[in-house]
Amino acid sequence: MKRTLVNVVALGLALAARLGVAQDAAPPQQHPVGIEKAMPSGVVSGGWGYVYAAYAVALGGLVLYAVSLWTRRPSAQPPQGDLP
Amino acid sequence: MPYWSPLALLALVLGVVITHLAVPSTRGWMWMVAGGLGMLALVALIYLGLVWAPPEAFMSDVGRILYVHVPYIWMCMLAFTINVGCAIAYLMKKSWRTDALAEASAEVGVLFGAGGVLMGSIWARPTWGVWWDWDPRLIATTVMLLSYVGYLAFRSFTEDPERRATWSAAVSILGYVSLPIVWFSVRWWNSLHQVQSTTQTLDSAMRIVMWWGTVTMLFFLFVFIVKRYEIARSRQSSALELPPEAARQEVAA
Amino acid sequence: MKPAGLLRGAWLVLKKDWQLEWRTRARLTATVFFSLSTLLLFSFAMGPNINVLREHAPGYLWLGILFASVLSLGESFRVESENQSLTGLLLAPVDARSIFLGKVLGNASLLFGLALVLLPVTVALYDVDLSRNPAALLLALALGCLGISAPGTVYSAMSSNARARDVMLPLLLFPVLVPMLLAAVSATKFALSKDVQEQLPSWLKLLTAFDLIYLSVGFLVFPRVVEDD
Amino acid sequence: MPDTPALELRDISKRFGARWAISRLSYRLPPGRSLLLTGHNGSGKTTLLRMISTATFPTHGNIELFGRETRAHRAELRPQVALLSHANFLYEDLTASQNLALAARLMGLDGVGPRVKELLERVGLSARAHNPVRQFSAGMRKRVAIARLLLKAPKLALLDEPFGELDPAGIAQMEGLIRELQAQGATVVLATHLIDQGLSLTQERLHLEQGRQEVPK
Repeated sequence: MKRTLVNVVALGLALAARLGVAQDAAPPQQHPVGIEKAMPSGVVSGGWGYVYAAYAVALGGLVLYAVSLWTRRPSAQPPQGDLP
Repeated sequence: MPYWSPLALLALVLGVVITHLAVPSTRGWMWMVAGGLGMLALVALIYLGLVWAPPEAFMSDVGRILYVHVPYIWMCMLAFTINVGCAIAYLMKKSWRTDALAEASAEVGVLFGAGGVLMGSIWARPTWGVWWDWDPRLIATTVMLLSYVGYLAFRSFTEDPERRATWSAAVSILGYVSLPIVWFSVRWWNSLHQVQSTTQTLDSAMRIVMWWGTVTMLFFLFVFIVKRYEIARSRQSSALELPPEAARQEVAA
Repeated sequence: MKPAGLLRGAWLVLKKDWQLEWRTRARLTATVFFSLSTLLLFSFAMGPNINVLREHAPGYLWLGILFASVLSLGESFRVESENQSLTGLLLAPVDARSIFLGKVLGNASLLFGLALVLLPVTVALYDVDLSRNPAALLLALALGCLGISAPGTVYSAMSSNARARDVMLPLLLFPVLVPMLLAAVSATKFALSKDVQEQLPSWLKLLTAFDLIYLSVGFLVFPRVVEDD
Repeated sequence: MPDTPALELRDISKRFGARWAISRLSYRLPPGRSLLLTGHNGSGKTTLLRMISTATFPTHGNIELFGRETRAHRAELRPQVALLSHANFLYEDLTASQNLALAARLMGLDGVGPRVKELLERVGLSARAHNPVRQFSAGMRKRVAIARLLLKAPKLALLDEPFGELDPAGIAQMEGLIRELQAQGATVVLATHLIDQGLSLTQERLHLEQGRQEVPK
């Protein structure tokens, strides 16, 4: 059993078969092998745009949900003798 | 920014949560305290994440997304864990409070999960050049999110409250059990296709901000679950009032 | 007059499902033609390049089975709720867990029958070679069908009287089946084509683990779903 | 235990969403007596019978059959209780004899073949034994359901509108079957609108309106 596991983990053929939906006839876009090798310069271009977008999603999510909770807030004060 | 500050914040949020649970009289306003503290911590997080923290060695500034993305995923996992805990508790002993907490934690979990996955793909775009990356964490969270969206839809489609409570508990358990299997199978399936993306080596400064972000989101998780719980309880009490005291006459015949 | 034991009850429920299916053959024919058209659609959608089709044939086969399973599972409990026959079984009395086992095996066997019918179709449409490792192929199909039926039976029991019945079952079932689909497709692929890294046994083990997990969770949860307490 | 009641309702309530089908109902049926259950449609008769049969359980309060609480002892009680309701528990695509054979085997009976044949004869369906129930009229389905109940020879028989869909000959036969069940020592709970037949067959009466016990007008 251990031998097969070792085999599995070993990076054999670059099997590009995606599950189910096939890519176009040309071999599907090769997944970039590990970021380290591909980005020697260590600088990702145009980073800040994505950072702001992500923070907008984070803050927006909190605000929008707070608003939706407020709109759905229970109008009457829930009866104190509430259910078990 | 002392390394222990996230710990202090954590102590604060735990204190708030425990007092809320232990001292019922504080339940009227404790969530406001948590909300206020949370907003303060959030402002600090934005500053820390965008300005104070050094750019990450490999991804430079894009790494800053992690300071909000990872906490969101953690809160999603925590919320779903609370939900499955309530589901199991409900199946063992029926209680409308448990059912309301299950509903609340599921919805809040879906919120954090959706945000987390969205940020995950925003993060993947510049880093991997693709919007959707077969990273096991992202896939496991998305599958989890889908089964809980199914859970919420199922709850809204089932009318009878008793049946809805029992059945959604079953759906929650079946859904939650899939998480470890999804994680394992995707990581295994994924490892055949590419080198497993090594987790970024975060230095101590970044680690502090990451933990600060996580604890900040804990505040909001607590406030959201408390408020959504109250909504669920009020919906329950309108639908499930106790039976009226029936006037009973002896049957003459 | 001791009511049927756990396994005997399950056997009787299973035999009843087969009997019902044999008398009408409605469910099997419906699912066969449904998945036939699905596989055909895949071959049109994925273009005439036979190499691409052959390489992804396991994916198409399993997606065909998966979509057809929604029909088969839905029908399995429509029959039970028609005259509240499920309540009749419970009051007979039959233990809810034997109903679960009987229905799971019933659904799995019907899906397996469907898979067998689809094999020659896959050969025709996607030119796959069945003779490479037929034993592993049949095992992968059997384990996969069981993997669909275990959670599927619990979900279809619940959604058979939910309002949006035919939407609810796939909505609940598909996310849970992601690992089963991954493992089944991979196992089928390595049963049909060369398995350089000997991965087949590992995928079959994963499939078995998935089945065991969902059979045991379903076994524990199903009584709470059908009993109305 | 001669004095334990066949049936005791202890302040039971049953809720479906916001509606109370049964609310705060208590009743004791002395042993060896049969009960007539009356009330308009929607008064909760069917819900009450389903609860007594352990098909469902009260939201509040509990029910005791032969001294045993239904929720906890359902496995023991179910072999002794039989329910005849609008839902006839039959599989449309199985034949009458297949339905009965299945039920007999599930109940753990032996000598299934002859017993099924004999029962089908008693309810006058031996000619149609091998036709699928789908082709049966409502009256014939009721007869198969009655045969299914007789298979069990229950100690407590719950009959929800047994005379419905039956022709006069069927009604007379039904009355005979009820008397025979009582003769075998079974307790019968009969819900019907045919008050005269009902009163002639039972000794006690419970009238329901909106899920509560009321004095019949």
